[in-house]
Amino acid sequence: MARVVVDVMLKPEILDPQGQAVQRALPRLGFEGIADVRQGKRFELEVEGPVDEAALARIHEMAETFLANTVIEDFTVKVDGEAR
Amino acid sequence: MARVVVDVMLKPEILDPQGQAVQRALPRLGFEGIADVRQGKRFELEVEGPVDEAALARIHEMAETFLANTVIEDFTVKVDGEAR
Amino acid sequence: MTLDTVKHAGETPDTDQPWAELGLKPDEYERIREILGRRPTGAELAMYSVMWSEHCSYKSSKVHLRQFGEKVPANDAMLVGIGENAGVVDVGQGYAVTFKVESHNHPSYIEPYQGAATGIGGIVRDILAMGARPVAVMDPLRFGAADHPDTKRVLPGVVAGIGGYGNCLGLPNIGGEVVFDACYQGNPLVNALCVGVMKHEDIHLAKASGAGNKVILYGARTGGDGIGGVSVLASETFDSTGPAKRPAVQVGDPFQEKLLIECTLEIFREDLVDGIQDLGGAGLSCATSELASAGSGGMRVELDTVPLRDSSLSPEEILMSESQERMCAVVEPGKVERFMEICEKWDVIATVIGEVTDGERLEIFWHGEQIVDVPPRTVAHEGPVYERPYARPDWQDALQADDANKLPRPATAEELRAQVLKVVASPNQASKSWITDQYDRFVQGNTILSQPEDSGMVRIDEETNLGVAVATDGNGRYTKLDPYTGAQLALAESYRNVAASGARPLAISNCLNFGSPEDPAVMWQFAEATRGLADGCLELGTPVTGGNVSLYNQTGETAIHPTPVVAVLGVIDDVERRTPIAFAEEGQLLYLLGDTAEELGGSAWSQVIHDHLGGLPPKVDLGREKLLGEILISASRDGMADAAHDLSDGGLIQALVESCLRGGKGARIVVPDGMDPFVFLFSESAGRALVSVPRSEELRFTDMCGARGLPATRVGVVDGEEIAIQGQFSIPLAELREAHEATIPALLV
Amino acid sequence: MTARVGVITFPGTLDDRDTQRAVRIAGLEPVPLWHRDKDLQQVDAVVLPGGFSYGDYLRAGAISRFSPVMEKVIEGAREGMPVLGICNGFQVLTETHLLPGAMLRNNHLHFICRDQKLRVENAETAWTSDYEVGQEISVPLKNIDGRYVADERTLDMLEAEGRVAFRYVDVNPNGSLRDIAGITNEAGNVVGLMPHPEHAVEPLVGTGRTDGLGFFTSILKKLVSV
Ligand SMILES: Nc1ncnc2c1ncn2[C@@H]1O[C@H](COP(=O)(O)OP(=O)(O)O)[C@@H](O)[C@H]1O
Ligand SMILES: [Mg+2]
Repeated sequence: MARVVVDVMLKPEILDPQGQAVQRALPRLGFEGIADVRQGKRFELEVEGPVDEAALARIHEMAETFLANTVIEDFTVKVDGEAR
Repeated sequence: MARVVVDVMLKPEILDPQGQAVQRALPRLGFEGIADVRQGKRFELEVEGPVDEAALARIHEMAETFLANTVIEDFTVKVDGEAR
Repeated sequence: MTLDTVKHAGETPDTDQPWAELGLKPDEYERIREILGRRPTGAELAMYSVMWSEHCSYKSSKVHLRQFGEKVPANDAMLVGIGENAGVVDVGQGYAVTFKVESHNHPSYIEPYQGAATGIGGIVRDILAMGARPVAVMDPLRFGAADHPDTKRVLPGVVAGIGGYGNCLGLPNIGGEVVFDACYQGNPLVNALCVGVMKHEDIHLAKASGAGNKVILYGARTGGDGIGGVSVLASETFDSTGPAKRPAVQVGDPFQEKLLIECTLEIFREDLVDGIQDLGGAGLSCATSELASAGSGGMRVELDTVPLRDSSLSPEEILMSESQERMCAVVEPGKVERFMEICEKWDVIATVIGEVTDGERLEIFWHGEQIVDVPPRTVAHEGPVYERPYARPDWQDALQADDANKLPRPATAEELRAQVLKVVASPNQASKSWITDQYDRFVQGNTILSQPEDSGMVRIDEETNLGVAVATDGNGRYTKLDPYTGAQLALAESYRNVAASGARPLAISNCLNFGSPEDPAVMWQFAEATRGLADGCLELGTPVTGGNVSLYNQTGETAIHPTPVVAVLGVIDDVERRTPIAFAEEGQLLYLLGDTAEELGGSAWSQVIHDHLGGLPPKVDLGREKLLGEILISASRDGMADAAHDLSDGGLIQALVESCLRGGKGARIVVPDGMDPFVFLFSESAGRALVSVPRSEELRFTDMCGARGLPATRVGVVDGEEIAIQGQFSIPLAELREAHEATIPALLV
Repeated sequence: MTARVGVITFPGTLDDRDTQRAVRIAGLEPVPLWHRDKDLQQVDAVVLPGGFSYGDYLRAGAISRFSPVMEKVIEGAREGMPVLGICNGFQVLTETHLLPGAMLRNNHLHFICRDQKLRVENAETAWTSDYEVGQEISVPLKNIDGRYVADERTLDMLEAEGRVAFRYVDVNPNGSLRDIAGITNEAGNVVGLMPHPEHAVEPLVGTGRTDGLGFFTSILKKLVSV
């Protein structure tokens, strides 16, 4: 079985309160030098059968219609090699 | 500025109801053949200055003490190349 | 691109401008040119276009809404009326209460979670801007057919968004509505209400005065989200292509808003602001022009000082951005330092962006050059006003002639029993606890009543037990059948709900959800409904203190049912005297107050059993509603009733089932002589309530009703583990509970 | 003279005023503490109230645990000062590792607000001595990250040492392992639980029960008798 990873991030122009909260906390914890933090979601999908173009196209569609709301989010799909 | 990505996933033995909910919904939406889904967090950090070993070590520490709760979560740190 | 300055605009009168894309009509653009004596700059055009949009200017509805100000009942409780961020009423003991209901319909369809969340955020800031601590929220909601696949997307997202935002702010959710109807399929209605409490002397207004006073923007940074949101999302139908090159949906940050609330309340406590305004639709355009317009003098703003989240924003975009969680305050120079300290304490970013001038213009500068020079009133308060044509639709007669009273009725007691179960299990009549359990109803520790009670009630003074109650109601089916009566029925029901809890109704807020005002049939519905509501308020003695209009709720040619949602606020001197809906005391007597006629038009029964909408809605008698209210309030105050539940959709049987399930006790019911059991159970005649009276109080109670001329019929007794309708059927509580509670979870999980 | 109980307000804390009220009703003196405070103003005990501190962003309680005031709380707790964490406060206590385990999203993924029945499993902590072991109480529960998890070894240890303080009865509202609603540290001075006793102290509001008052009367007795 292969693993496909879908990363979903808020579009750059959309407010990311979570990322901001993390970034604001960092200096207090003694971590300097991080100019920006964005927080998103990572989906790890275990795919049965071959991860061919057709499968990736389907996962792409799934990401577009379900995993992400493209009004506010961008996503990327990538094959992660063999699942552990 | 370079981007470093920290992925945080629940440990395999911890129940992930969010991933499960996604997986359960897939067949209803017409997506078959996904054996498992896990949902985690992705942090994109924009790092000022060089991403050398020292910087990565600091980010590793940040992930371990703050971005992840290692009682329940695993994490990985990787450099994502130049930030856009 | 060169900056479009005021000077440049004067020199280039013939430059083409995208006024049409921004939603302006040719004559509106002409009027702007007339006002300014030149073409507007890009920034001015942006401001006028958002402020003159339907959503901000009320240009189609204004002529009708005027009645709320003209037909004002004698009521000295009103401290601040229509026109401010929210109305304010005096509830005694030096307390003032402000409340308002608003819509966030279209954004919630596009992005259910964030759309609904920012709907709560927006109304809470309105209440805060009046000087009040927000103390509760409510959420009247309407979705498409319960079994439609898209409802599975929209409803859970909306509910999670309302909960996610409201829970995080620490505001108890004390009530609302959930209605399903295919007419809302592409146009769910997400209305949100907030109640706030303050002392009289804390009331604040949105006005800028005192030359030299500073204008401070505080809260979140301004980003590129929600630009064009106002004009595109709230005013136009979806298929029209708007100017939104940036996303028109905003993401809310409830944590930031919580800080904003606490920070603002601390600023009020130290009396540091002269005028204050929240930033909602139309962002800075709205806040600056409204503050300046309502005050004396002008205002000068340096736009470069606005803290940005995205440095690539143009000045036009900064003016239009609807980034959430921002407020604008006018502060005397001597108080600025302390103001800033408090903001710092709460980690809230605050920036002086300008000052009040002794001129008459709103002037905005960018990189040292002037890009806006306008009379603020022309932006904020003197927008276009339309007398849209309206006409009673030609189908109205046929609809009313399709009489629901003639529908086939159950032939046997067994069939009647089956229909009872079917109605109480139908999505609109079923328990909504799957939804309302996702809302915190306990936070702040003052919740006296919350869902599924008739009204939400909170204590506002711990020493004296003074409290307020709020209920919201609307019935699109009734209103479709007869808009004038439908609006009055919504008012009557909401009024009745407040009174049934033991509180004295004081004031009204409303949210008018309709289709396109460009359709004369819709405009007629709107005109009739506002007339009905205004007349009703006059008769009941409860002024309208504010509200909101949401138009263009339609898909193609098809509008939603006209859906005025009416919120009634009441006061109760001692919350210990509140009346819950639960029938909990075995042996108590059940009295039906009011008259039951054969009225099935628009009823739950006609919808569930026959999928039918036709005939006339129940008749309204507001004099009777008032009398009923007085009786319910007296019964509560003098301890004559232990429980009361108003009758509305679903009729007597629905109220009975809810009260029995809530109390965990059954009832034995006798059908009054000469009454048809079916009509008795399912008719939706208005002006009725079911009351549980202790035997020791029976005489006193019936004497009171008799003396005041309110029909009171003894219909049964609280008893046992089932609802038994004598001579007809009985249903065990367990079976009723299963039917009533299983429906919604089954639809959504 | 009665005892002084500090109630901490983090940015985003919601139930601080409610907790102060509960403390007052029990006859104690509430002392508001601010997250930036560097000392505890000589309070005798501390409550970390519910809410969404820092919006619960990242993880519930994750950011608050680094507040200046928490250093003093951790110090005090180690020296035996009674500390109670309610809901978000419990989450902060697990993030600081004053209590073991972690809190995760409810198994049904929804916020849940309900009147929750609990069984008292340990009536010897600083905050539970007014209850009896096996006693069932009802208090409001309201959270979205209320699922208690820990590894098997930790769970076994908690059980063996009697450190499960409260268990959910009838309904496990969030998938917490072994129905755990609240736990205590070894010494019994630090207690954390998800349900909200401070919302069950007056007959008039909320669910109309006063089952939660015992937390505050327990601490009153403890502090005033020493
Ligand atoms: N979306 C909601 N949010 C909060 N409370 C709700 C919601 N929907 C319904 N309720 C509550 O459920 C109860 C029953 O609602 P409903 O049947 O519409 O009341 P009524 O018919 O008496 O106006 C009321 O207490 C109402 O406030
Ligand atoms: Mg009611």
